[in-house]
Amino acid sequence: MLDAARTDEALLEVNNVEVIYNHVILVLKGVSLNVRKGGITALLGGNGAGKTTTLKAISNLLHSERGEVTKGSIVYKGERVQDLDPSALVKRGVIQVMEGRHCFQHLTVEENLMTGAYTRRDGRGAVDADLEMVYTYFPRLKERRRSQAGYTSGGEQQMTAVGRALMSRPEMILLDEPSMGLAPQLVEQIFEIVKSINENEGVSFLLAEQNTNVALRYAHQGYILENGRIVMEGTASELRENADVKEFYLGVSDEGRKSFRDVRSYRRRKRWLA
Amino acid sequence: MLRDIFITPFVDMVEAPDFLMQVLWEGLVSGVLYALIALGFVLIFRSSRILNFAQGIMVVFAALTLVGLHAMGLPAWIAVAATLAVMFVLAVTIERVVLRPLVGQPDIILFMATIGITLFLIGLGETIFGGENKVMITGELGIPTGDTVLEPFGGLLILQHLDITVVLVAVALVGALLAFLNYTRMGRAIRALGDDHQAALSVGISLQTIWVLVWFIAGIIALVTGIAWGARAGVSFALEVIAYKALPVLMLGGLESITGAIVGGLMIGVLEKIFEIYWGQPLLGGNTEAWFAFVLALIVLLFRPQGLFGERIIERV
Amino acid sequence: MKDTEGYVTADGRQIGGVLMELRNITLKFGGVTAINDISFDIREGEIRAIIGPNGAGKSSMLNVISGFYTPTEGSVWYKGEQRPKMKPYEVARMGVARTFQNIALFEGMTVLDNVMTGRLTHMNAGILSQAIWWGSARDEEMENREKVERVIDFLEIQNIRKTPVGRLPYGLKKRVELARALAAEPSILLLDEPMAGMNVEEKEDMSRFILDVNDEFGTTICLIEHDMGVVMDLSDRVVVMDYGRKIGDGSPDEVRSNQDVIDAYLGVPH
Amino acid sequence: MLYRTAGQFKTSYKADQALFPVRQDAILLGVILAFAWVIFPFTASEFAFQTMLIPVLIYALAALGLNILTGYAGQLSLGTGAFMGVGAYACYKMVTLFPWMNPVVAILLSGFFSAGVGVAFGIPSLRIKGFYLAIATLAAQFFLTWLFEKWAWLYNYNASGAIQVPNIQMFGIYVTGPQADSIVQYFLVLGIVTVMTLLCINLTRGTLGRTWKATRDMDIAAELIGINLMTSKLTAFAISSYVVGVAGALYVFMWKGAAEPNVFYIQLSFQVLFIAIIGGLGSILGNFLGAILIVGLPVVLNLVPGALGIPISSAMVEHLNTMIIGALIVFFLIVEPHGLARLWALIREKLIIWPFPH
Amino acid sequence: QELFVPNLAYRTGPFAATGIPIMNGQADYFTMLNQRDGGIGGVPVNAEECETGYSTEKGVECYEKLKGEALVTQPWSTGITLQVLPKTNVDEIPIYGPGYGFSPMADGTTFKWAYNTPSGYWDAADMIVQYIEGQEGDLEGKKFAFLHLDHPFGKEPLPVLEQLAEEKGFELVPIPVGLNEMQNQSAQWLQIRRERPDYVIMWGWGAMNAGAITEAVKTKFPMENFIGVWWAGHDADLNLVGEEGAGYKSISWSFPNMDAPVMQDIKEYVVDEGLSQTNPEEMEGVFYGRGVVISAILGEAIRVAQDEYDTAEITPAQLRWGFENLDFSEERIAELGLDGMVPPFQTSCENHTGHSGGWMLEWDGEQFVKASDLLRPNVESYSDLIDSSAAEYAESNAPWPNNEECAATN
Ligand SMILES: Nc1ncnc2c1ncn2[C@@H]1O[C@H](COP(=O)(O)OP(=O)(O)OP(=O)(O)O)[C@@H](O)[C@H]1O
Ligand SMILES: Nc1ncnc2c1ncn2[C@@H]1O[C@H](COP(=O)(O)OP(=O)(O)OP(=O)(O)O)[C@@H](O)[C@H]1O
Ligand SMILES: [Mg+2]
Ligand SMILES: [Mg+2]
Repeated sequence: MLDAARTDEALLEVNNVEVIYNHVILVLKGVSLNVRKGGITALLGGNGAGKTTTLKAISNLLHSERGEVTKGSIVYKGERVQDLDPSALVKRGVIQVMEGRHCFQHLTVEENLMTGAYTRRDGRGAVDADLEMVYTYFPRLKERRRSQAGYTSGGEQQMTAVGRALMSRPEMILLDEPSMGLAPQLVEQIFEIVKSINENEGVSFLLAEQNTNVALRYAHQGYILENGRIVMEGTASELRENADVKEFYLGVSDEGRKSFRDVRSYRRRKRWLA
Repeated sequence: MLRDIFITPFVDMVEAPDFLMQVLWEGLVSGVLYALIALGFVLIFRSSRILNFAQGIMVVFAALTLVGLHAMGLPAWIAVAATLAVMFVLAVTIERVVLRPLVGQPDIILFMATIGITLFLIGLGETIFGGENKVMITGELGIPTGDTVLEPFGGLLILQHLDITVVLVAVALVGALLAFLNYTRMGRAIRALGDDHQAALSVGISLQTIWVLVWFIAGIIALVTGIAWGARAGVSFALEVIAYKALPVLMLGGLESITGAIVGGLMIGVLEKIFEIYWGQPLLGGNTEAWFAFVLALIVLLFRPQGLFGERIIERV
Repeated sequence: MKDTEGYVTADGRQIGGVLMELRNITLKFGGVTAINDISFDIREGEIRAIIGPNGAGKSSMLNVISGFYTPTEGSVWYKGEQRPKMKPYEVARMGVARTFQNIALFEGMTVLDNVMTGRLTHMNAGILSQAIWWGSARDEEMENREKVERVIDFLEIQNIRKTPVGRLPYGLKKRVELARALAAEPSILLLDEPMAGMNVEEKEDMSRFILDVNDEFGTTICLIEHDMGVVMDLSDRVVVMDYGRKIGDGSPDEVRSNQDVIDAYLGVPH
Repeated sequence: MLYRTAGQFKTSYKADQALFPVRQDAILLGVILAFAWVIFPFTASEFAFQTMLIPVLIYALAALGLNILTGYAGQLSLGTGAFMGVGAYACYKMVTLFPWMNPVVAILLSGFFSAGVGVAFGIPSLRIKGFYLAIATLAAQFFLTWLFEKWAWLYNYNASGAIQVPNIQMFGIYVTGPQADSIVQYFLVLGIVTVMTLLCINLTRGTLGRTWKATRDMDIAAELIGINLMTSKLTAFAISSYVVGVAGALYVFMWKGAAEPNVFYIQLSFQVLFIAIIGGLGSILGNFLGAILIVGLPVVLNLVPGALGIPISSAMVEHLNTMIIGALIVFFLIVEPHGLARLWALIREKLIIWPFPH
Repeated sequence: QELFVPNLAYRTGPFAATGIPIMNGQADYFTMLNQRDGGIGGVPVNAEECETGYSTEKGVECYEKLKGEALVTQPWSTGITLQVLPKTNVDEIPIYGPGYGFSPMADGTTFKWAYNTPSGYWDAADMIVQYIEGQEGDLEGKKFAFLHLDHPFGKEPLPVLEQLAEEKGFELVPIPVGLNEMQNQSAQWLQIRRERPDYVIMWGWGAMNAGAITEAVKTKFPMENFIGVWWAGHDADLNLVGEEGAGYKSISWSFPNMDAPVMQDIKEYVVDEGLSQTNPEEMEGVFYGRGVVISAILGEAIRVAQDEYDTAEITPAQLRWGFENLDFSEERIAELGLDGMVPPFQTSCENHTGHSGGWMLEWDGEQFVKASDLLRPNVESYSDLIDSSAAEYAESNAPWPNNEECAATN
């Protein structure tokens, strides 16, 4: 029934994009991926693989970090978007939830959420409704609504960041490590939320995740990124079955999940690096 | 000695209450004038954490443009409008040429950039307008001159109409700004921007628009300030040093706070006058205004590191 | 089990006596009560975990231990005696090292320098000797550099030695942070969500490091973590917090089967 | 392949922590030193000495001092001018009170006075942070310059109200005052600056340096890993002010020869801040690059129209100069916010990987 | 071949307002000479400007740049003067600081190379007090406020004023104005209002004058009792207040006389030829006229030197002699076409100032007019002061070469 929700037309196409920081550090070495309309696409990969960079390249947040897209193209709904400024992109319905809980420290949790609705023009009522929606998703936030975001806990800030993105009623959300620092059941919850939003409002997702386990359970498509290159792609189910993915990302090998106590310090090299 | 410090000054105050009132009034007026400059700083700081050192020269620049345009034969009020246009162009240029490429850089770098702008504007201004002292077109703008003389306690109290006007205008300005920041969507966006550029961008707040806006508003404030100061002592580049006077006001009031700017301005204006008149001149050889404001601000900050109305500095790990 | 001679863990490690004890800690921020009358102890050489939902007060607890927050009530006992009110740097010099939930590295410095800062508590050459780069300062520099290099090898970050940390991806930053903490050769090591934002592969590495630290240097470890797999596998004893209260304390198995804990935190029993 | 670092292996940590791990850097420095010590002095004209060589060195030293405080320890200071003043006046009082005192010794001692004052005004930094801290240094700036005006004892009550550098000999050669030769003064300045720079390099790369940088990058974390912020910040203030003070003494004794209080006004502070920032905060080399740009460039610009025979009034030249400098500051900040030093580092990185683009 | 007399001008910076008219006057005079009689003694004058913006560093830069060819140094700011002064003995280029600089420079025996003709600040102080005495008769028990820039320039006349206060028994209240407070002097004028002085004597400069005059008007201080030094007599400053400023006075050793032949010539040969940066209004002002006088004195010094050494192309050393042997007699002034623009004076080996004296000018609402006959300072009363401070200077700059030949003559 999932497939009913989504079509095969690509909403976002990234064609062999290359990103360089500070004019010298080459980070993305030609990444290509596309996000299907109404689909949930997972971008997996180890630390430093370039997930965050990829997302920032899409939402044009790179140049304030002195990084730039030197090659390739990014096409959203058939329109080349890599020269737009971020706000223009948000107006077109693409919004990013940044890694590491970027909240507005001095604004209260609620004000933070309201900034999410900055670009919306559909009246106070609608916005308040969505505010309520966010609070029902994250009751914890409702409790802390009046306190400055800077003084809330790591997880609370993470929730605020996600909630803020939902407030902009986007067509597509770029989620960077949504599960980071969240308690287990909250992780499930977040992904449930993603799922329901995706199904009910047809919002497409591109999410960079470390928690491969959950990610692959909820995603439709998956890409695996390793030091700046896409090394594997396919439907979630395909990936789940792949031996390497099992071993390196799901942590289950043929003899089932092993305890963290007896991890071998030696391990065989990944095939795709060979 | 101790007597001179702790008793004589107060005796003097009581003996000549009219004079004391005059001192307070003068202090109040200069306070307002300081506050005016500080306002320009606050707005920009709020939206971008930039301590805009160029505010001082913007004041001079605005005033000179106004006078210059009028000298070219434009009627006073048209000239004002034209000046505003110029300030707008300035705002756009600064945003485009200086701020945009520097998004997300450390505060000090942006601070530095504004000093660069200051130098540039000084050079430009002197090229265009020359260094001569100009007369502000007070009359043409219909700003009341002359004065009212009161005789409280059989003494003498002179109130310049000009000063009264300045005070009123300033009050209005502050009111408007407060409303703008606290009751508009823009207001919230401005504060958000100040906290985290990246995040602000990511929720679709457009730096460009907001920065142009605040710099333009700062330009308007600069023009008002320029007229007020110019009417007192003529318009020349020497006016640029008043920027320094704004710094202690800002720090005292809190860099982000409109209220702080006005309160800080008044406090400094009044206290430094009182100190200069009753302690500085008799005991310290005068001209204590050169440092009093800074020392005062410093003392206050020791007790409130974020200034009287500034935002608390959040320390979490 | 408040005896002083400790206990033996499932896999047969001998755990020593009480190293640090928190007695009836309460921490209030204006209205918010972050920690509400919590007591527990940490024993020589054990791996102690603190878990709990978001906003439960875990990080705050670590901050209390490392002296960043002073508890509104309650006392911290270290090596058998009550700890007077201390500045954080004094606590650190007593051998308490930590990592942070939101990475707190010195962005402007290279990995090497960052790790070296971990050793500052052990370095005390005079300014003069530093200025002329001779005598004590220089020898000191060399000794500590060697110690640091050992840590660097140990955590397998040799190749990024000279990179400014600002450029590192999240996961590596976490590792560097751990290196900095280890370099201090602490007697107790506090880890705030060391594995957040890592994939299984990296979590496995990290677990290995933690375990090795624990049994090579015998360092006592107190960690906060949301990944139950990790927590249950690594830790000897677990404290569970919720809304600032302690709702469970004991061996992983005890905790796993504790109903309150299941309701408040674990959700589906693992 | 100029900057091929590959193949230069470090076998010991000593070697790795040598001043210049990379051979080419050492060579480059050698060349620069050769120029500074041999080529310039014997080719430079009086004009060059007085308007370029000497001031550039002195300003660079002042910037170096400021950089320790602002660039390394992260404490913004706008009081440099006043602290230079303290150094200068201290030196003046010493040589006039004790005429037998060796001028160089006097100059080096005068640093301690500014260090003292610096620490005094640094104490607020334990509570006040960021731009707010600037106020403390501003208070110092304005209070001290006011004092220079008011406290006649400082300038020995002389009619001019300014300090006049007396002619002082060292080993039978005049080293200060109108009788001294520029070349003598140049070598003295160069010597002092070289030594000071060396010491500062050592300090900033050693334990103290790390303490400062940690404080700068994240003071809370620094404190939590065992750094005593008070000592860290105050040592920074002390050492920085010492260097700045010495620079101030040189400024008047080895260059200006006379000074009224207003030369130490805030404009001087900004001048030095420019240099430090344009050169690059947290870098030693930067101060010199910055000084060359901020002090040297205007002089050159002034010569250009004359040299090209462009008929343009000197006033106009001055205006254009101000504009150009302003524009340049902005320009360089945009090109590389971390200053010329970082720019050089980038070029170097490119050279190393040259001819490959990445 | 030309006579190179550069000028360290300041048409920019905070003091530009006062600088520009003077510089124009100076430049135009020499242009006029070049146009009218092809320079001096047949050699054209090159009065190139080197902009300092009143900053010492730029000043020294200019000095170093020009000292190769320059016949004279016109430093303009006290700061530059003080820095260049000691160097002159080595470089042997005369310093010409008309009506400013360092009063003890009057002592030619000590300051062999420095000239502040035609009058110094101490003369000014003395003349102002004389004038007031003329108005008031006895000064016993009177109170004078001394409003001055808080800066060496402002403090310059203090020694003389204090001495006079001693002698004549008036009370002197010094009131400093900080360089950053020039715009906003309400504190100072409040103090004046409190002190209720009979007169306010102002040593103001640049923006300070405008500030002071406007405040004076605001606080209703009787303008006719408000007297400034010659640098505080700039028409533009008074134009700010216009009518309300009527009565304000300023001592001056120069007077703008549009009818003087020299002004006519300048108009004819320079302004009408479009060779000048000035404008008619400015030309009638005090400062422009003063610029002309300054150049005229310099030109005269050159001419005197040329005659003495009968060579057209003189050296700095020869120009020095010229400065030392100026004789601005009534006739000579007339010959130069400076009628009524400068008082007669003479310099000599030991007298480098000339102590020309001056007129008290008064602002009548539109312009400055002469409000007194020629006042002459009685130099004797403070000649000791000159000698002692000169000696002190020499001593603190030891080894300092004194001008022996003049030491011989007296
Ligand atoms: N501002 C920067 N300057 C230089 N290099 C950078 C910068 N930001 C990231 N990098 C480099 O880019 C590479 C990819 O970083 P990125 O953050 O995209 O990885 P990631 O997949 O998001 O890792 P993680 O899962 O840990 O967040 C890293 O190797 C990092 O060193
Ligand atoms: N300095 C502070 N001021 C005000 N409230 C605070 C402060 N520090 C923590 N809190 C509050 O105390 C509660 C506990 O915060 P803490 O960071 O300890 O939670 P946590 O257990 O670490 O949660 P997470 O797992 O999300 O990090 C939170 O609700 C937080 O808002
Ligand atoms: Mg990432
Ligand atoms: Mg936490």
